[in-house]
Amino acid sequence: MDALILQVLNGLDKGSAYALIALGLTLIFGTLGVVNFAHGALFMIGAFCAVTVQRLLSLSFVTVDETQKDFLGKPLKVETPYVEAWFGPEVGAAIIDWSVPLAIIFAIPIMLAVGFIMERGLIKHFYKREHADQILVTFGLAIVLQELVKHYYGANPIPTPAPDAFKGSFDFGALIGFDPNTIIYPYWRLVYFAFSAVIIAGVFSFLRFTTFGMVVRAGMADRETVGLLGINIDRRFTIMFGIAAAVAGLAGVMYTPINSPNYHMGMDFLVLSFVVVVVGGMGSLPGAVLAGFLLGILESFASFSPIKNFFENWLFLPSIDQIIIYLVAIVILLTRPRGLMGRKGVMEE
Amino acid sequence: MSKLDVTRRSVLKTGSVAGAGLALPTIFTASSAAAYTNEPTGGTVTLGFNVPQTGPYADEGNDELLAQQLAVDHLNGVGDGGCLNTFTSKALKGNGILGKQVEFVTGDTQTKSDAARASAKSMIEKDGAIMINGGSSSGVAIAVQGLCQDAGVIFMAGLTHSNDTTGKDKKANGFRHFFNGYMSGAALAPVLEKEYGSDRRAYHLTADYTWGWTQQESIAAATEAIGWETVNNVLTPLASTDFSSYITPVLNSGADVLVLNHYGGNMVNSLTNAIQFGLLDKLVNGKDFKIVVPLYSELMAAGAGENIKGVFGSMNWNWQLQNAGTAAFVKSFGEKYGKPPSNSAQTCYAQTLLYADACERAGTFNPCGVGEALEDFEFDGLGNGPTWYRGADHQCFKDVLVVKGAENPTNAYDTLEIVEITPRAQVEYDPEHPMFAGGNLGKCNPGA
Amino acid sequence: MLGLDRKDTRLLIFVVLLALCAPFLLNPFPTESAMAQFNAGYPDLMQRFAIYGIFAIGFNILFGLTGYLSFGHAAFLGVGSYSTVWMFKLLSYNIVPGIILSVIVAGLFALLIGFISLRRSGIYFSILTLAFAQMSFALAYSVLTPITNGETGLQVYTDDPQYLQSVGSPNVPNLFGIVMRDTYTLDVGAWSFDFNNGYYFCAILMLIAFYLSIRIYRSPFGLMLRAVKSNQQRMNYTGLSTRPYTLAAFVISGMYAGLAGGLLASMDPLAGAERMQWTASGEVVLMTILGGVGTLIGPILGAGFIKYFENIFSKINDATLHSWFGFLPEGLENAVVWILEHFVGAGWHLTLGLLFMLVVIFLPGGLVEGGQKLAAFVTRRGSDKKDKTSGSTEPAE
Amino acid sequence: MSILEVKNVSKNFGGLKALSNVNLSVVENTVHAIIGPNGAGKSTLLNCFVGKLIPDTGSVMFDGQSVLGRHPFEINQMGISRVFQTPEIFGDLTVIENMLIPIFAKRDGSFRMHALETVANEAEIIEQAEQVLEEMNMADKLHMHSAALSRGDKRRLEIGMCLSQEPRLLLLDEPTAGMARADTNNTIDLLKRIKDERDITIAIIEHDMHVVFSLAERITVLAQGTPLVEDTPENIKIHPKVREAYLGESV
Repeated sequence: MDALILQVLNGLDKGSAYALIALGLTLIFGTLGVVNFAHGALFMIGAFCAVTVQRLLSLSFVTVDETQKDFLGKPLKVETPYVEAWFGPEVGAAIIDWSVPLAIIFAIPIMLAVGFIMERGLIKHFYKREHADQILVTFGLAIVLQELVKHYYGANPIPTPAPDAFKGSFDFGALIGFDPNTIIYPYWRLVYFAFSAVIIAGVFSFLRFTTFGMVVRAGMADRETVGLLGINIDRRFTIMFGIAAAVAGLAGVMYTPINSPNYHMGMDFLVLSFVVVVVGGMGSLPGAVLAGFLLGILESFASFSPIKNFFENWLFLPSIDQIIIYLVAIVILLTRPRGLMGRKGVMEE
Repeated sequence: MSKLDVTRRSVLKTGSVAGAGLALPTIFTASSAAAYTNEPTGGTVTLGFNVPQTGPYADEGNDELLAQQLAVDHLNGVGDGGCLNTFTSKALKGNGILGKQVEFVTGDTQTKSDAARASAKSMIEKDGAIMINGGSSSGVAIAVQGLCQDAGVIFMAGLTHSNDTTGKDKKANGFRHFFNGYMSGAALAPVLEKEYGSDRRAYHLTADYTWGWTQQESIAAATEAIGWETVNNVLTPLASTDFSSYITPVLNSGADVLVLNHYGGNMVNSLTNAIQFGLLDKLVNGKDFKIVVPLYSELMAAGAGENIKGVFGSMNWNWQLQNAGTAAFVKSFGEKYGKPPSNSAQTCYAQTLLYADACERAGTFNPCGVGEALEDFEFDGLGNGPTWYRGADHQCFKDVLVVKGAENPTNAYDTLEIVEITPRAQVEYDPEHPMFAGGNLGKCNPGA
Repeated sequence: MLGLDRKDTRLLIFVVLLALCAPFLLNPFPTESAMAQFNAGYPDLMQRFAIYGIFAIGFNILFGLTGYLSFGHAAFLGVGSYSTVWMFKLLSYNIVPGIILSVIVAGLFALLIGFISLRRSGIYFSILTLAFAQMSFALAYSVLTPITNGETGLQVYTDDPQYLQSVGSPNVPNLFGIVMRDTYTLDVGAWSFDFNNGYYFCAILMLIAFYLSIRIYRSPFGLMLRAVKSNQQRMNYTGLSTRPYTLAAFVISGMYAGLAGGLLASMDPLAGAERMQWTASGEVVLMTILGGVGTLIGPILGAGFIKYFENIFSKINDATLHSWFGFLPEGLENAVVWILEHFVGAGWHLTLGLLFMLVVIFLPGGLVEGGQKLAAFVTRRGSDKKDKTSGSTEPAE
Repeated sequence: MSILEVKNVSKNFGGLKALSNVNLSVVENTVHAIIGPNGAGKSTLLNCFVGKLIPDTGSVMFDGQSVLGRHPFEINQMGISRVFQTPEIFGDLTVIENMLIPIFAKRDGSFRMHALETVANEAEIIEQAEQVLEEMNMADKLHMHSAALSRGDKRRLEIGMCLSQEPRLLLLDEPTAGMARADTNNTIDLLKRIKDERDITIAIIEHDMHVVFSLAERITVLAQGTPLVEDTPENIKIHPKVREAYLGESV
């Protein structure tokens, strides 16, 4: 039982990442009708915002320490971060330690700007073009973005740890009445889950309770009519694109302590996110979130060895964890033609 | 940019020399008069460096490339000569190979067998490369080794750790300087016994493909030999990025050691996840929980950051080794590129020199002659201590390093510290050992 | 000729000439010149041009005509390769059984996947095909290793049975004794041209594949496929059943992919699982869009374009760049090299990404449209008085 | 004799009764109009004829055979062609290509793998297509992209495509909806000519009374999913129930 609860928690975590990316994809698709293959790259750029903040905060000046030698036997160059020099070693170290949360502040304007520039500079010219063209141009953009990141940050993963305060794990089992030490869960993963929930709730309430959101939702349903009402729907859609970029970016920032970011992490998520979006139903925001969590949890369960062994020994399906997401996607799409919550007539041609 | 001037000059010079000779790539040509594939007829000889330049191992590949360029400089008598000064074989004079200026071409393996074979073929067919060197995965190494066997050129594998490379997939034209899964197990087991005792229960997470399986098999065998019990072995998909759902069952399995048979990004993520779940803070069966990463690389250590503190693993070579060859190589590399070389860089550097040396000693570029010169060749001075290229399977035998993540690294480069240098005798095995059986070197193929 | 009208015959002859003269056309620079780096006329790459041309032509029969965007076609390429290598292992190095089997197996595989996936359309179809292909890849890489040899890739070992391999016949892939990898090199002055058996075998099959695709485009069947893309509702109410048409197109394009896979293995007897990965499926989509969806020659151009960049640009390193710009003053040379090295060698992906964007932004119809614009520009410059009726709508060209 | 026989057809959508107990009989070689206010169930009924919907109860017989449970393409092959409210044509194809498709469908059935034949060699079929287009006054637009046609031309093309199959029953769903008066009159003339020149039965759903009374020989009035009355146009015009329920002041 405790093991199952752990897998649910794991699944919720995986699901949060899927859901956040899928949410952004669906926003862009639903509002603009654009299939955005560069969305994974936005997630990746978010993660590298965290890396950049970490680097900026640890910008150092160099002093030569004659007493120590470097690997070539020359006097060691000691790097001291400016923040440590300015605020004293302890405060300075604490600031660097908090670079990932601090990166959120930094990432929001950056991601909004990236979103605006992308939409105004490129995507808007592709509203009326075929989906195939949209795929090609956004895929090209994704490659360009990721190669630029690779050029400046290398291909190797870059460790971006969580602040010390969130390191380690806590006894979740004891909290809900299990024996101590049965359900241990890392703090940062709980933070990630909570953060995702807040973002998702934020996006939904923004769309539901603000006039802006109402106009956008109306525009998603019927763009022309809204345009006829004299509302500048284009500008709102630009802002929506920025928001979708920011959601993906924030998901990336917060993900960095879970797995060290690398330049191709966006592509790793992209395909799965598309599966999530489609399983959820094209154009359905709740569908995207639901499918994200559903697939995350199913994937976790499939990776759980007793279940894995069961599939191998009784259903002759070894390595079910390799294919579970795709298998589920196939089953859902065959039983529910438009995914879990898809609308009719969207992207069926 | 000064580092490049040398190469450029050599290229320019050779361009004018070769103009007259027309060193044409006539590989696979039935009607060719050449005695072997890509026989150099002009004043130059071309080596092919096939490394990942795109994809997750691009940094690893870049490091290999830098080392190979350095080796070419040293062969051509440019720079400080590096290991030419410490190498026990004195055949190389710093005047190229067999008097021919050394040139090189590069290709991108993308860490995919198909792409690696395509770029190797292009170097052989188009650029007239006489040997192929480098690479960063066993799948690629085996694929390219097979190609070179067919094409009739020498292949020096880069980073490849699978037993199969010199086991069931060994080829007469292929040589491996790197160590393998069996040797990792043989080197690690005694150290693990000394550090953690002989009463341990190990839980394996294994990348679900050939390399992962052979390493797991090797490590499990070696640790069981010292009395450890293998509690479970769970295969993880190559594409996994989040290993949490594989890590959490470890907590309640009764195991007190986690063995991560992962490489590259897989290992960085699985180790990071294991630390997040506080595995190292646990006390199981009255013992501190431990994690072992059988195969380490500097880039993996850098990617995992402080998570590797105190985690044991093995390596082929490390720049912190204290011997003359290492000192000479680290000095050359460090002064040219401003950082210490990685163990895959050292492998590719040493292989380039070894190849050149074998040509000199054989007096020909003919792969059969070169192969003969390399077989059962014993030497020292390239950084690994006394080394033996076994003729029976073309596997290289030398000391293996057991390392662990440094507790207090002082800079970005000493994240790993050497725990023990396992002597060569301890990691040797019979060529017909069951983990390596089934292959056949075949006969050397000179191509034409 | 051959049941084609004048215009199609001209196109076919053009492609035949391109294919036959490829060793000359692709090696325009003298072997020792600095520009030789851009020569693409070596056997391996020429073979790839032809093989990926077949793959893309077949993909275009599905995507260009019916509009169904499959994201899993690499799976058929993969099973084609595996079938062929298995034939090498079991029978002999003669490529004929392998290639026939690769087409059949890929066709059957496509029939199965198509039968299920074609129950849905649009992006739902795309994701279904993607899911099947990714499952195939994941399984081939790990669980199915006994059949696929996993990570390492399936290859022929000396202890394989090879029941039909006779003593005298070559121990490498051959066509009744004609060895695929044999090359005749013609040296003309400073130039050298490679004539490779394997390339010409691939080229002939590519030409047949191309000819068949023209016939399909011009056939009532092709008309029906275009009708599927245009309006399925009208199709149904006109007494036509769309499913068999789309399934037939899917299977045909799967067989093309299988043929391409079989040829890949015949030129180089190793089949790796990466061939089935989604990136490989994406690649053929990109080739088709880049060349021009629904055009006859577009996919061949797109395939050539992408393979050229992959194989030529990735091999240019900074030493090569320095050798090109060595004539410039030192500082300027370094600056030029510094800029260019972003785009070549390890940076070839960047160039490819930028080109995708540029092509789709400025040439919405792909390279074919680029060619048409260029041709129109040239003819307009040449003779202004020519009548304008030639620009009338010619579908699928 | 009747070619289309509808008996006791009912259809519910959720709780909504779209059709209840519809009985209807279309006599061969007549023009039969089905009229009724919005939501009366006209389109639902039509969809039951062509296989798009399956009624909950009742039967629909075409020429003595049930159409229920058959796919639209099978029903078309039985001899029923349908013209849609908004013209459904192959917009990506040229006019002549549009016209070829139904003729191929008529000759070759619902599927044929004629991948290695050539359209250009099918002289007979092309001639037939050109003839129909001639009849539709569209001979000058053979090679136009059909998406670029005017709405009236699209409608004529669609009707032509249906006629080219020589159907026994032609279903028209508001064929003049959204048309200007002149176009409407052209369409009426066209349909009249078709009716006079061919052995064909036409069932038409229409709002426009002008169209209905110009063409129909029999009229069924549908209200709230049930046939109110069925009679000749003359009688319908003066039928009190109809005037009350539907026609109101419009006549």
